[in-house]
Amino acid sequence: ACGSDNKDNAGEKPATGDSGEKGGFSLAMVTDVGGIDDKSFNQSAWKGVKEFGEDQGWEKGTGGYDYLQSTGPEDYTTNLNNLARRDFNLIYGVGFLMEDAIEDIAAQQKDTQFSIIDGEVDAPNVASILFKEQEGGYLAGVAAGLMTKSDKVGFIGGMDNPVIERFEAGFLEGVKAVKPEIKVDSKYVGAFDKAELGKAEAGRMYSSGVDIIFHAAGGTGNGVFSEAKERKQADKDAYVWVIGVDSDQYEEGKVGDDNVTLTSMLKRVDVAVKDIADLSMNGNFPGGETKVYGLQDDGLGLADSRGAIPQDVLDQIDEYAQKIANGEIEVPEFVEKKK
Amino acid sequence: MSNRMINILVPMISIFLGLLVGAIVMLISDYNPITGYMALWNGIFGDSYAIGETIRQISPYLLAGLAVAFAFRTGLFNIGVEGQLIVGWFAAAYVGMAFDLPKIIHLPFALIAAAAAGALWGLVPGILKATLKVHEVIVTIMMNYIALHVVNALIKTLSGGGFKLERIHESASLRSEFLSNLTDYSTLHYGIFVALAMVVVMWFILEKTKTGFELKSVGYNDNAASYAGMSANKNIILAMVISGAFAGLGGAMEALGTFGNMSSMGGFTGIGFDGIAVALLGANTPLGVIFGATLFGSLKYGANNMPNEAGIPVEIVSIIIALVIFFVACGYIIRVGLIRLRNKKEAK
Amino acid sequence: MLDVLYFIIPITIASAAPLIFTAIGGVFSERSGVINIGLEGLMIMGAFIGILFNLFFADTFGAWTPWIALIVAMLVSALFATLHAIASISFRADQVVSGVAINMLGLAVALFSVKMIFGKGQTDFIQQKIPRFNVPFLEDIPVIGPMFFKLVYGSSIMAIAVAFIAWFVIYKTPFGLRLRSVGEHPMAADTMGIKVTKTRYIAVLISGGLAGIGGAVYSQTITNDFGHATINGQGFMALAAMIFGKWHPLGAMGAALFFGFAQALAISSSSITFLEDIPAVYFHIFPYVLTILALAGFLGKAKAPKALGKPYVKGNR
Amino acid sequence: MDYVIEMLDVSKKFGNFYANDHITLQLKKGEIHALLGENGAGKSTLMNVLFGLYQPDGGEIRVRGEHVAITDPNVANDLGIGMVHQHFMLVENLTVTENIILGSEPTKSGMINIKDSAKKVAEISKMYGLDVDPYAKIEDISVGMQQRVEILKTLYRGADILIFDEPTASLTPQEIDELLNIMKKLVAEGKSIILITHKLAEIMNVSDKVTVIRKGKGIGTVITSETNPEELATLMVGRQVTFKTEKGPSHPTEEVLKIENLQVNDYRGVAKLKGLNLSVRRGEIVGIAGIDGNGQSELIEAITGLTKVKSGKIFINDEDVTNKKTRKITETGIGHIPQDRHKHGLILDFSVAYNTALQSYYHEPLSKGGIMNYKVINERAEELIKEYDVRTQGTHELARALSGGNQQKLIIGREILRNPDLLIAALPTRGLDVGAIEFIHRRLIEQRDSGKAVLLITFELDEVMNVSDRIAVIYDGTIVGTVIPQETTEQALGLMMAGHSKDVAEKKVLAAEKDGDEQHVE
Ligand SMILES: Nc1ncnc2c1ncn2[C@@H]1O[C@H](COP(=O)(O)OP(=O)(O)OP(=O)(O)O)[C@@H](O)[C@H]1O
Ligand SMILES: Nc1ncnc2c1ncn2[C@@H]1O[C@H](COP(=O)(O)OP(=O)(O)OP(=O)(O)O)[C@@H](O)[C@H]1O
Ligand SMILES: [Mg+2]
Ligand SMILES: [Mg+2]
Repeated sequence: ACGSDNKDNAGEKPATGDSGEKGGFSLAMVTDVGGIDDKSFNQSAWKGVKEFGEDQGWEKGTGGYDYLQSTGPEDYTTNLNNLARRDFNLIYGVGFLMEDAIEDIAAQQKDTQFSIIDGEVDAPNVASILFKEQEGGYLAGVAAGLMTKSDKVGFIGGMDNPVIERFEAGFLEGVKAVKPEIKVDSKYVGAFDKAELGKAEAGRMYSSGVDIIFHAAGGTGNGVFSEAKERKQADKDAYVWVIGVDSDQYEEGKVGDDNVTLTSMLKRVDVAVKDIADLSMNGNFPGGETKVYGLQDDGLGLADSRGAIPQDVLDQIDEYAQKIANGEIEVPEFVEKKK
Repeated sequence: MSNRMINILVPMISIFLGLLVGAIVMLISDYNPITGYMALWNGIFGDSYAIGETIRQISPYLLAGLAVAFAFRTGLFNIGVEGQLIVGWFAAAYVGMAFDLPKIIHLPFALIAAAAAGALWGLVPGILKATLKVHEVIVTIMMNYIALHVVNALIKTLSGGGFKLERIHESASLRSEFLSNLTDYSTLHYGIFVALAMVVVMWFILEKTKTGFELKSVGYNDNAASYAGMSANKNIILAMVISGAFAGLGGAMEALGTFGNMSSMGGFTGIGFDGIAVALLGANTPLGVIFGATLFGSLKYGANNMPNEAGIPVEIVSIIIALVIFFVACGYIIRVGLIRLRNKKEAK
Repeated sequence: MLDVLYFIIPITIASAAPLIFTAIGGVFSERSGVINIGLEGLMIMGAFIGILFNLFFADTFGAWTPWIALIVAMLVSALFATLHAIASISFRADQVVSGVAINMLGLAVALFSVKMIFGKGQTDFIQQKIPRFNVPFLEDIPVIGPMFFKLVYGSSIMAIAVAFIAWFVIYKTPFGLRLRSVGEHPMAADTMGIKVTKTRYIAVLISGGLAGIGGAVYSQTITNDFGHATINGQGFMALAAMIFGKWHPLGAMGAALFFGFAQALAISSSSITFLEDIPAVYFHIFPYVLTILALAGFLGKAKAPKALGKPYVKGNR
Repeated sequence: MDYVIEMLDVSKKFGNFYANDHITLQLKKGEIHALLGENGAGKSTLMNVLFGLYQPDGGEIRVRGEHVAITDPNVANDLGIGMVHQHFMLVENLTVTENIILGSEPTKSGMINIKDSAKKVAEISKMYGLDVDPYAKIEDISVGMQQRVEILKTLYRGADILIFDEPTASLTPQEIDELLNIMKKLVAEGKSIILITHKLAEIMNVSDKVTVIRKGKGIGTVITSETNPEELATLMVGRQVTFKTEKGPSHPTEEVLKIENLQVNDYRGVAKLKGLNLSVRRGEIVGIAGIDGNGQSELIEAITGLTKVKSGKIFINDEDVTNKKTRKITETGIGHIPQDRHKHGLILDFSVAYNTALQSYYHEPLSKGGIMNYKVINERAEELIKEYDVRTQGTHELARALSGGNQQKLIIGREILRNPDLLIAALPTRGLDVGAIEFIHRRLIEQRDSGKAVLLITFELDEVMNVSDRIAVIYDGTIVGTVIPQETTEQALGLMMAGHSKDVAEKKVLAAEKDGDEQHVE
């Protein structure tokens, strides 16, 4: 009985047609299972949402900026819907797994704008955001190719899906561009959350002479770092490196005074998020379009190597970056299947 | 206080205790429990949309619970419901997308495919148990992982390197315009009727059929069952197959109702593991499973509204759910307390 | 060939260690008659506490930190296991449900605490990890040395030691005899003046403690931080190892080693040239299939303690 | 007073039901005091109160004159009370020694000192003539040896007041004799014993006094030498009981069961039946006499298809049923009262009604087209309960709640009502009171008189002599001889059970009699 007397307006009010004209603008996002601090794209997306909101002087919450975390795929539609009912103007869904949910909800909540990160949805009120991960991967490959001493480098992927494959494809190209005879040991462990597999795989690679591993494996990557760190700890002169992914993984690489993080390939979801928010607030929401962010748009890049990579190598990497940005080099999206 | 009264009171009190401790946790971490629970309430029953979604969430739990319960009744511990559900999900999604048939054929075909896939996944541990006495708990745990990897690989192959299958055809869908409109565009679908029908099926098999009589006999005392000329082995296999079929149908709920397709899975759905609690909360009876699934589904779904409406982190919600389960499991001690109370009253 | 073994054996042992601790914890609990499907939750708690302690006290204890963290994780997880003990022993709750609740609760409490303490979804990275070292002298033995005694974790040695200690305790001491009798025939034990309830409590607490160590070993050797995915499924694998090992501590150790071995074998063979064209999924499912085959092939029937899962009620037959 | 135990006005309630209703029992030092009562009269309950497993709801307990509260078995142990339970309290996968020392294990530097313990066990066992193998696992030893282990447990703890709850129910005649001798030896050493048994001969043989209880109430205590079995039975049941089962001569006709050269191995591959031949005809009861473990179980399992036959043939009504499925064999007309009623005979968690359907549920009208008809099942169960006098609160009660005797009647009713051509009855009266035994014997004979064949397997000489028309003695997997009860003696039978052929046994008995006569003359 008590529930019906004092209903919370925010939770109750159904989406109405005039939500856009309420004067203000507000935005929110639905995270994947990882939550807003997954050190990956959820975190980066939230960074974008939050910074945008703070820049406008908004509060976290209804009417400002907010997020909802999903505990499983079955929460996507509900969370999107709940946010739409709270009259947020622009709602992001983070991760390609949310494609279908956004498609459904966007069809129902026609007055709300949605944006899908890493996925594509064809609807007038949805803007799709994709990244040219291959371009970032390419730079990581160049860095690895230039820095390897053994001419053996490794790639460890989490699950084998199109996004991760772009990382891999770029990495392979980048390495090849520097020195075609470098061998790349490339493996998918089949999960983003199995650190012990990442560790074992990394152990195998390092033992076989690989000295730099680029991982795109989320929590599985933790295992890659811990293997590298152990080797570094056991032997300070060991030449073992990890290239991190998504955000700057320098912290992960710390081992005493040393660090095994060579650099990290950044995927600037925050940049894209802010860009779309900006466009939307100014009435230029790219509904029905797919925006692909690449090096050119600052959507990708390498993190500060903090001296791990010498300046002359950095200069060379920059050259490649330049070439990609101006279209001189086109990086393939797919791995050329070995015959 | 009659016995029936006590039977009703025990779970009520357990849930209340869970919520009470949850409230204390909220207080300690500086959240207002009243706002929190209001949000939970609204999340479950707040409006027709919430009710629709809650019921939608209950459907797979019902089937997972039935699967676990059915196996338990024959003395088998099926931890493999998770994997059976995943292969069922895949089979339904595949049949839903790959064929184009009239609804009257397509939908049942997809459902049967899911049940068959789940049954197949249950068959393996069943056969190993019956013929080689291999412990079903280990095999079913391993089968879960195998299901996960195999289904992911199949999705990749079938989608030409992608990460999800195409959407199923309308003709295989459990989605319903009618239910959706009724509940303010929720994803409520006809699956709940399938699930409830399976509750009846389980009840019917166990309580009405010869097979059920044999299954229960083997479950309680396999020595006596074989003395009476029943084949313990046949029944073990049968029980795992039926259990797996229920689980597979649980997957069909997701494939044909909630999601309408299947994406590659980063990890387990958790529904299968929760099914263990659902079944045991319901004392492995069909009616009990309805109770367990309703409790689980409501809390699980309603919980989403706590961060949404009251800004309470999801983790607290999980704590509360766990506590409720815990106290419901401890129902015995509450029952003892109530009976003492009654006896004291009667003495006076 | 030898190269492969040099790789496989250390990985086998390292990845088995957390499972060994936890599975042996399970052996204690189940030998006393209490099903412990909550091993996963207990491991989560241990993994979390291990990291937490390590982060906060690394400056105080230096290189000793990870070891003290193991002890603290053990104590906290044992405390956490008390919940399972109270529910399943004193309150006669269904032991499986109670275990499921422990799993849910462990994860929820740990994650919630992480949020409260660190303001984010996972902890920072620890700096004082469980180190690897070369065992003096033994490392020089040809062939065997590099396989078993080079770059080993102290915790792996501990795990194997714990397996033998557990064997000793369960089969050679009065406590072990009582433990086994309580799990087989509690009423008989009761008539001999053994406190069934107390024995079961102790066993469940031991299982909590060992699972806690298992979790903390995992987090301090493999992930180095704690987050929602740190422990996922390890507890269930430990459960499987316990049954695979026929509720015997050395058997459980063997089973855990077998799992690690299957895993390592899959990884190492995935890099063999002539196997390269085989789709990855076969390597991913290989360890699980191998386990099933091993069980079906030659290990046969395992017999659970007779009173497993049955609450003891005085005077009930 | 020299009472070592006094239970005065002791009551024990389960719920609202008085299992013990103001019972008084006084045990003197050095006496064997028998406790007698029907199944479910409350004997075990009373002893469990004394041993601290149950707390009494009223009355007083004194031990050696002192008022005591026996709150748990530890207290009882400390008071020197030891109990040998009706259902053995042994941990099956532990060794004899481990079971004995459990709870008070001697240690050496933290380790159980198994060697010393085993030695001590061996010593005590020698002292009292209780032969056991200290290192054997319980699950591998005979019931008789398990019984001795139970006794050793109490002696090891230095008990001088011993409670035996139906210790002879599952022992062979030889073992029973041994046990009774041991008891006499124990009291001679100054120990005191409370003995529960349904066998009046044992009571007459060893006890000094008998306390009788009926339906939870104490009926009184009598001095053994001043009473006789008939009086005891009447006291116990509350009516006259006939002992010698009345039966007319048998009229056997055609053969129902024929076994030729049967060989069976147990699960370990050890030969258990070594070329056994047997034939049972309509209208006769054939008793299988023998010591436990000579192949009786394998014989039954082979006939009923529960185990694989290695070689040889089994015919039922001339049909070869060797290695057929159990169901198939049962269909040819076999009824089977299994020797372990809890393990094989019943599903304890099923209702009484369900249990009555266990062998016939798949037939019309109990089920039809795969659907059970529980209405018919219930009706039939009601009839069975009435006809076989199964005391239960109703067909919906769980079989678990029935007393052993009533459980047995349920099984017998179920099997006989199927009207089998051959009824196999394995230890059908184990643990039952005289009233129930009489009832069951009558049913077996009725079955014979209606032209059916009965195969009776029992360890009790009395039973096999009274009920059978023909006795086949089994020893080491073969039938060593077949005798007619009226033409033989218990002694001859005993010798045959020890492996002697019929001729040898009869000669020996004759010689012994002559011996005895001659001595008499002197
Ligand atoms: N644990 C129990 N709970 C409820 N009632 C019980 C329990 N144990 C015994 N009873 C009741 O007490 C009565 C006496 O049981 P008890 O075991 O003492 O009989 P008994 O004389 O030993 O029989 P028997 O000769 O068959 O061994 C039974 O009729 C039964 O109804
Ligand atoms: N758990 C129980 N609840 C209620 N009554 C019980 C219970 N266990 C035993 N009883 C009662 O106790 C009485 C004696 O049981 P008990 O098992 O001693 O019978 P019994 O004739 O000795 O059987 P057995 O053949 O096993 O020796 C029975 O009347 C039975 O109804
Ligand atoms: Mg009794
Ligand atoms: Mg009895």
